[in-house]
Amino acid sequence: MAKHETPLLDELESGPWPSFVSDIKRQAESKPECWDILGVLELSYEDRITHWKHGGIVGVFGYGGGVVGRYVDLPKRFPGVEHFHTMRVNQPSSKYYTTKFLRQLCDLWEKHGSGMTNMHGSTGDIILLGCRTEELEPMFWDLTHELNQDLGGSGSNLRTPANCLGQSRCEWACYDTEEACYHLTMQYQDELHRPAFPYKFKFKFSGCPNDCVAAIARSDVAVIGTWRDDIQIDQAAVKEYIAGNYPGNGGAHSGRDWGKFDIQKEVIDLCPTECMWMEDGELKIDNSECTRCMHCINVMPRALRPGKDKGATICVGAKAPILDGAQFATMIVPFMKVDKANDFEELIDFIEKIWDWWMVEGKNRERCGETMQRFGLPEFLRIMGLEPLPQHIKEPRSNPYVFWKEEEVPGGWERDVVEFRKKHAA
Amino acid sequence: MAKHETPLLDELESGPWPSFVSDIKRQAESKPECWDILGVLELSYEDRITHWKHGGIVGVFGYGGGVVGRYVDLPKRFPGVEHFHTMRVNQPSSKYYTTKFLRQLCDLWEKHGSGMTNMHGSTGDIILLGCRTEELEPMFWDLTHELNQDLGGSGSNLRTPANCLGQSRCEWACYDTEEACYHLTMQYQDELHRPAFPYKFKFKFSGCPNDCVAAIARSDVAVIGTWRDDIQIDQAAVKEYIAGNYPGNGGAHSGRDWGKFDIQKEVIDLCPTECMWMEDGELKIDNSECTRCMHCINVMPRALRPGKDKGATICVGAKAPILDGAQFATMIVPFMKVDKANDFEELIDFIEKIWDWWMVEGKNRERCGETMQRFGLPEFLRIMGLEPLPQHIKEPRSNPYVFWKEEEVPGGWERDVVEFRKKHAA
Amino acid sequence: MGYNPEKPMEGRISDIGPRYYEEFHPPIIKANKGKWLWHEIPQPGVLMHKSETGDEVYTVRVGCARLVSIEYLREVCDIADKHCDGYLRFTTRNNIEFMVDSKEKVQPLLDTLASYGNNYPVGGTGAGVTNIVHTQGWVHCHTPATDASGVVKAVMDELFEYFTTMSLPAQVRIALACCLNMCGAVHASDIAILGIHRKPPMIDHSRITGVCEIPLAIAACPTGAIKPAKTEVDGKEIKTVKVNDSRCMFCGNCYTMCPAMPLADPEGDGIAILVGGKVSNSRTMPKFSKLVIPWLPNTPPRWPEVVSAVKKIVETYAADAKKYERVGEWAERIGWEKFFEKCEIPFTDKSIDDYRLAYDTWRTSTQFKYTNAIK
Amino acid sequence: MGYNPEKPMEGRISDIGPRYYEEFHPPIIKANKGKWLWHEIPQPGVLMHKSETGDEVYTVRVGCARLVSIEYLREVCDIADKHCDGYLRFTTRNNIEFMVDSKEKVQPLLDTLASYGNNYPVGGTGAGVTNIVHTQGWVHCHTPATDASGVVKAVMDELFEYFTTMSLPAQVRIALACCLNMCGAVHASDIAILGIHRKPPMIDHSRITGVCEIPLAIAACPTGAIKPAKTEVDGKEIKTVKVNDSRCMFCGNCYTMCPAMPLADPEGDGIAILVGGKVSNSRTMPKFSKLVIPWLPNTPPRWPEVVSAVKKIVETYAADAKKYERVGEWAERIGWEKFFEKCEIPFTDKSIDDYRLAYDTWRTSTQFKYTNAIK
Ligand code: SRM
Ligand code: SRM
Ligand code: SRM
Ligand code: SRM
Ligand code: SF4
Ligand code: SF4
Ligand code: SF4
Ligand code: SF4
Ligand code: SF4
Ligand code: SF4
Ligand code: SF4
Ligand code: SF4
Repeated sequence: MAKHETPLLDELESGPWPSFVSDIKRQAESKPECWDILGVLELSYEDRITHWKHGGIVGVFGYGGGVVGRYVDLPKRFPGVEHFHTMRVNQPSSKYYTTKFLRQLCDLWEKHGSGMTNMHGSTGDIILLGCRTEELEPMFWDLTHELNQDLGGSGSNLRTPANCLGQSRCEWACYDTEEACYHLTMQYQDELHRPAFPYKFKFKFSGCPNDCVAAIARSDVAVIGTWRDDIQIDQAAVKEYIAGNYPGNGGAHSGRDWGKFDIQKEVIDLCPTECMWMEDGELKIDNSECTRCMHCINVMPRALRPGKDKGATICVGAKAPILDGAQFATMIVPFMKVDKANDFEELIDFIEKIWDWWMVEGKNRERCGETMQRFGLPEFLRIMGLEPLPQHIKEPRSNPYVFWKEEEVPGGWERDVVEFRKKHAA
Repeated sequence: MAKHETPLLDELESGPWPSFVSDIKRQAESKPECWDILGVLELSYEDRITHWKHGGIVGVFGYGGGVVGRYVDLPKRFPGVEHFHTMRVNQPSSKYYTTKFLRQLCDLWEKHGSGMTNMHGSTGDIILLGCRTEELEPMFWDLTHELNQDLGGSGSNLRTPANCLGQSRCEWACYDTEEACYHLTMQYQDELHRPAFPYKFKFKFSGCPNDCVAAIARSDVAVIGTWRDDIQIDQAAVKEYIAGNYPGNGGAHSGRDWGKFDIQKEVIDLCPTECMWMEDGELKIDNSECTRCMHCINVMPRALRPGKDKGATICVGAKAPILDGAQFATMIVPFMKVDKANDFEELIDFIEKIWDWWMVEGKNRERCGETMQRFGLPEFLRIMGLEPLPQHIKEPRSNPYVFWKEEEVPGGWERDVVEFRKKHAA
Repeated sequence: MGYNPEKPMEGRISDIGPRYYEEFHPPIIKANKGKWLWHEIPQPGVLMHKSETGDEVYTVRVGCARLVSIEYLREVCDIADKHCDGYLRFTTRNNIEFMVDSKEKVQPLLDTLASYGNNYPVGGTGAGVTNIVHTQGWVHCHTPATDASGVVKAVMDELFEYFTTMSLPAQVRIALACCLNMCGAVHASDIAILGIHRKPPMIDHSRITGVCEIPLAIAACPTGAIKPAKTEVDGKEIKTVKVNDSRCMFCGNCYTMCPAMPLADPEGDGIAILVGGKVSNSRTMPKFSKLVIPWLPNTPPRWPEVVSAVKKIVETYAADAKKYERVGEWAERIGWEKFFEKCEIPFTDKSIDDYRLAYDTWRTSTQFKYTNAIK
Repeated sequence: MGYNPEKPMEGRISDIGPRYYEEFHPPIIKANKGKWLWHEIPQPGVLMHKSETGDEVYTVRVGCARLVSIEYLREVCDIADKHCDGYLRFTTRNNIEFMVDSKEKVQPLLDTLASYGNNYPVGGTGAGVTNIVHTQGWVHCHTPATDASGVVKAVMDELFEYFTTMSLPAQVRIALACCLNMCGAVHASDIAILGIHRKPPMIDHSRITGVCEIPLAIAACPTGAIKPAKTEVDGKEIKTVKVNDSRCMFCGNCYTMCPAMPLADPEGDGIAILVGGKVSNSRTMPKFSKLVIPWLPNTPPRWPEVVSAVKKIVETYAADAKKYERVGEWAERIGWEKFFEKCEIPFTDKSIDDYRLAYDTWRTSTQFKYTNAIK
């Protein structure tokens, strides 16, 4: 029976959405420390303030990441959560699981931890929530020995990479996001486990510009699938859509009567570059104007598909607002082949070039995108050995304040004012 | 005959556009000092550099503006332009003139100056180009006594206000730009002639959002005509346009065959707010969605006119790029009656409120728009006693960094950490 | 034999990374990877992907609280064992996906799910509201300005019909972060629920020595509000910091660096609502969320003010936006001034940027719509 | 009796302002002010405004060099006396407008104008190129990086056909400023010709004392490149400044404040081309001009590089833009990457903002077009 009264939390047991409160209560029956989770939370609901303290340095031998320390500020009252550290377990690509694996993981967590988890954390890890300091090593031992499974990242490390499910179950993936994510995670185990960076660094892999893992908003290096040839059109299928035989947008709007599918209104008019038109019953695309926004493909998945010459656009420097406001990742490489065949060589060289620079120049707790801002995009491109492109910007600068370099100016900057005065009396 | 060889300048005498070189040469016959203008300029064309020096303080008694000092850096070689000060003569509203006035002005300038002018300067003044120091006072005397005409502004003054010709010859003017410009110029003669500001301050008056005096780009206070009721529609005239009996855009595109006038393509589809449509032969406008961009009115001047409830939108803080980049004026007052009837009282109060603040808070050489940036728009609105409106911005802020004020937060900011620690053990 | 504290390094295994994903692919996925041709959403929460091999995979998407117990996970495994040969996956928004390899197998699976009452709501596909990406809140973090799981539960209860139907103009992606660190994509969500502090940090002089590297705390402040200072603690002078409150915008970065500078407060803390962000490149480029409601109080357990604010925005959008238009695309088309009017949100100067890059958001045009904001 | 230096204040008149505009209104204008109904442009350079009184005013617009002599002005007066009852006006872009009150009077006026050869080109109306708003340059200013009148003459000679016809998609407003002070609306023009320096200021230590308030010079620098310094001038130490050249972006603001810091230089100076600005609120909000060609050399007397660069942009625009589309609206529709390709302008990193607010211009999207820039 309940160790604490939780009148406020109990109100979260009703309603159609699954209730974490009911779940924790059920769990508490076999793992009594869960009562203290509810107890602290109930208290926070009364006080409207957190009761968790800074974590301090806890972890497992030899790793600088993977564990986030946490202590309650009322240990006497809530001994069950006195220590309540998080273990970040590196999720598999795309987060597919066998029940065998999950059950084993549950068994270990029952043995060593609170029994509560997040499936999954925002970065992508399996979050095991609530572990006592002395159980960290045993849990890690069992994880590695029995499950052949490692921890993920935290601190000023490479963070656990994540991907959209890509080719595994999506027709639009322009490269193998799962393999890329796995390969780079393995490639950088040291960077992931041992803090060597100015601050955190994140990769995310989306198979196409729909960006289902929100890479462009959340990763220092966002690898987003794209193509550079023509959108593949099946004109027969186009006719089926026009005839209304195929549901627009795969039926994603079937919950409301939006009227008959109208290719003009729903596709052609919404193309941001106005590069589509109908010509004697056929859908035409001026691919040289297309920006691969995906809209038309999204709306007519059975008629349109990405091109055949596939790869990824690499964007760099996304981050949350701290300190100067949020940043999306900036388009740096328009097209790159991302391929297991050459062990993702190009991508790896690219990433390491960034690191070589950022690890030297980046200030403490300065995200790569912030360092880019401090140096300026032109300088960053120079450092990366990339040619500046109009594609790097939304629009050219509107101020005239160009920092010319001395070598660009004939005669250089050394001038003799005395000579000048001979022609220009003061 | 020519005092200096001007082989380079001579090349600017050919070609269809009027040649200032030929003009100066002609003038030089009666005013030989003009040869030295050509001489210096020819030298600059050889050297590819200016030969004019800083002006230093020259002017007329009691005025801190209206004259821009200028000296050549080779006075021996070009004695005719040794002193070459500019006198800024305050142009009349809309720059209409009688030949009588212009001839008198020419006579005075022949007597006291170089005989060269700019009709007009970018701010709006008549620019009398090239006057010796000792001729400044006599010229000013004759200007005021014989022409009943004053100088304009320079330095950290109010600058000479300017206006589009407005109601005098334009059907779209929503208030009397000429009268407003004249009235405020007279109202602020002291501010115009005697520097009392941190930096220059400019008014410009456009009768409608077409902004033919570029007020929004160039003035600290831009008064731009607008209306707040419905666009006036003459449906009969609409039909004439559709029938092709009236030239679209007043014939402004007649130099090329753009095909028959198409109200859908040329008007309705180009309406930025998509608030127009045809309904059984009539043109409909949802005026509540209209942003008064003028496009439809511009294209069908015989069918559409601004509404009847007219006034102005007041935008504040435009400037050129020095120091932090150019600024357009920001929309501050959505609608203000601008009326001779009440002596432009509302506008005058508004302007003086800005000055009261800016003259205290503005740094040396800080334009009002820069001070606004330094204080932030919310603070500026508070100072002006204006309610913040969504119309003040293009979009809400995307960063979460709100500077809350203590009085806005229940309980204020004073807190006792000891009390806090009682509930939250460190 | 498990971990031996005596010999911690003996037989130690490290740097092995995650399990190889292929081990976890359901057979139908392994067989058709890279061969998918198209997909359809036959009903809310059910996806069908067609392969060039002719195979079809049916995916049933189920809402998940994300904060879940091992009991719950074992129950999930039971379901997957019963219907999916022991495979399942989680989505990037923390939903669960059960996959079956033929149409026949869908209904039985749905029936089983239904048999668990409210535990396994099917939905989250297409033009609707899917799971709320969220963070830790009062369940685990030390810097939150609000709770996460509780607010999410309250909001999802209210928006539930939009999870189980596809009746909105486009997908509406909602995210919650309990502080400005914004763990998640709150800065780029159709609707973002953001915990904010409104009181400057207290300084615990008696604690600061030792727990806090003063130079780092000072450097942490984006506005330079923190300065070094000295004070007396039980008789002896110590190095500490002082904060210029008027320059504080409550980001909490100092507290992240220094445990002796707590800023959480029951009255001060609350929730801001941001809208109009998006991540996808579909049609328009990605957009940041924009702050439209600067503060709502923390009112556990069900945050009624937050719930109704979010619902009002969703319903106004649902009624007014065009097909395919995301919240931000809608707001930009009608103009932000109309957004505030239609959503009946009183405009405050808090929505006017006065931080960096602020000038870019000022309206430098005579183009605007008259709304009830103009009196 | 004129000014008497002995008694400068005696009988002095001041603060009388400009003449009252009504004195200068032609009768037809005075009679119909505020009554105009509509206008038409019967032919390039000729406007007809119709009044509700039935009156019509015909305006003939004439290109003007702006830098004009009193001889020229007297000639202009002769024309106005002959045809316009002694009235005329100047436009906000420095063209001259002769007005007559009936259609019949137009042709005789045009004939007279034609009789002066090239002096009075008729045009500048509608969808064409009108006069170039410009500044002083080497004719009068001390800070220019190029000339004004000469460049304008060279460009207008080349674009003349666009002045006398209305064959462009919309009006193309060209402006020139001879330095970054940008006297005029260069920062908001369809095409802007901008004089720029590229060498940091020299410091004339022997002059600086006296002519220059050192603190003001230091404060004038937007990048903080100027620092106080000491040096020896003929044996004695004086206060002066030093410039951190690598932080200089050549704005010239220091020279404006301090004559002892000249930066003009024949090799260093030249012209940058900016495009896509607009002032009107028509359709789109006002736009800033964007830097597309960072530097072209000063090549008097006819600046062929500048002339052909401008012409190329105008002609590409003329061929590619839609009716009513201003240069900036066109560039945004096709995308700036296409603008560079179509105009055959090699893209350089100089067009990438690295000043303040720079991040806003970075492309944070996967949306872009392939152009010849991508190799
Ligand atoms: C657990 C998790 C939230 C969740 O409930 O899912 C999380 C939790 C914390 N984040 Fe985070 N972040 C988590 C994903 C993110 C993300 C999203 C992402 O990675 O895709 C972001 C935004 C993207 C980004 O990196 O910019 C994010 C941006 C931050 C920041 C701000 C970083 C910045 O550059 O602005 C901080 C502050 C810091 O690092 O000190 C932070 C700090 C924290 C800390 C460690 C609190 C702190 O100040 O030290 C939180 C620990 C909470 C706890 O007690 O467990 N967290 N954090 C997520 C990691 C789980 C996982 O490994 O899968
Ligand atoms: C004469 C004129 C250019 C012309 O050929 O038409 C002019 C000429 C000068 N301007 Fe200007 N400005 C002139 C209109 C403008 C405009 C346009 C306007 O007023 O509409 C602007 C841009 C709008 C604005 O005010 O921002 C303008 C922005 C500047 C600036 C930059 C101000 C800023 O805040 O960024 C300076 C620099 C300064 O003030 O020291 C400047 C400074 C100067 C100085 C005084 C040079 C100096 O650094 O002291 C020039 C004297 C040149 C000479 O030898 O005659 N001039 N100046 C224009 C005044 C004529 C008149 O009174 O009608
Ligand atoms: C399963 C998942 C990927 C994964 O690896 O887990 C996924 C799967 C699909 N996404 Fe996604 N998206 C998933 C997260 C996302 C995200 C990320 C996020 O929300 O955090 C985005 C970016 C959101 C944004 O823009 O803010 C995302 C933006 C899209 C879009 C673009 C929508 C738009 O018009 O902006 C599409 C295209 C469409 O729906 O027409 C899309 C389309 C799809 C398709 C149809 C792709 C396909 O052919 O299979 C998949 C089913 C869509 C559906 O459920 O209606 N997916 N999708 C993610 C499911 C999350 C969930 O549980 O609800
Ligand atoms: C005479 C003048 C006002 C004055 O007080 O001197 C004037 C007069 C007219 N303007 Fe203007 N505008 C004049 C400078 C401007 C300016 C200012 C500038 O260029 O520096 C602008 C803003 C330019 C910009 O946007 O960058 C300007 C933007 C317009 C527009 C908006 C065009 C657009 O679509 O963006 C219109 C509407 C139209 O042309 O359809 C317009 C329309 C007109 C009309 C048709 C108004 C009317 O009904 O009489 C006038 C004849 C237009 C023509 O010549 O084709 N006028 N007009 C100016 C002539 C300058 C010249 O000599 O060429
Ligand atoms: S990002 Fe593209 S490839 Fe990946 S799941 Fe989403 S739609 Fe499919
Ligand atoms: S992908 Fe986007 S830009 Fe390309 S054709 Fe389709 S809708 Fe147009
Ligand atoms: S701004 Fe408007 S009112 Fe003034 S001249 Fe131009 S179009 Fe006419
Ligand atoms: S003025 Fe502009 S916004 Fe208003 S109806 Fe006309 S075109 Fe549309
Ligand atoms: S958002 Fe803030 S409070 Fe919430 S988990 Fe992340 S860091 Fe902690
Ligand atoms: S909360 Fe942020 S702004 Fe305030 S003092 Fe701390 S770091 Fe500085
Ligand atoms: S633009 Fe510069 S150089 Fe030209 S007149 Fe103005 S201040 Fe002088
Ligand atoms: S030119 Fe401008 S940037 Fe360079 S030193 Fe002078 S003021 Fe500073």
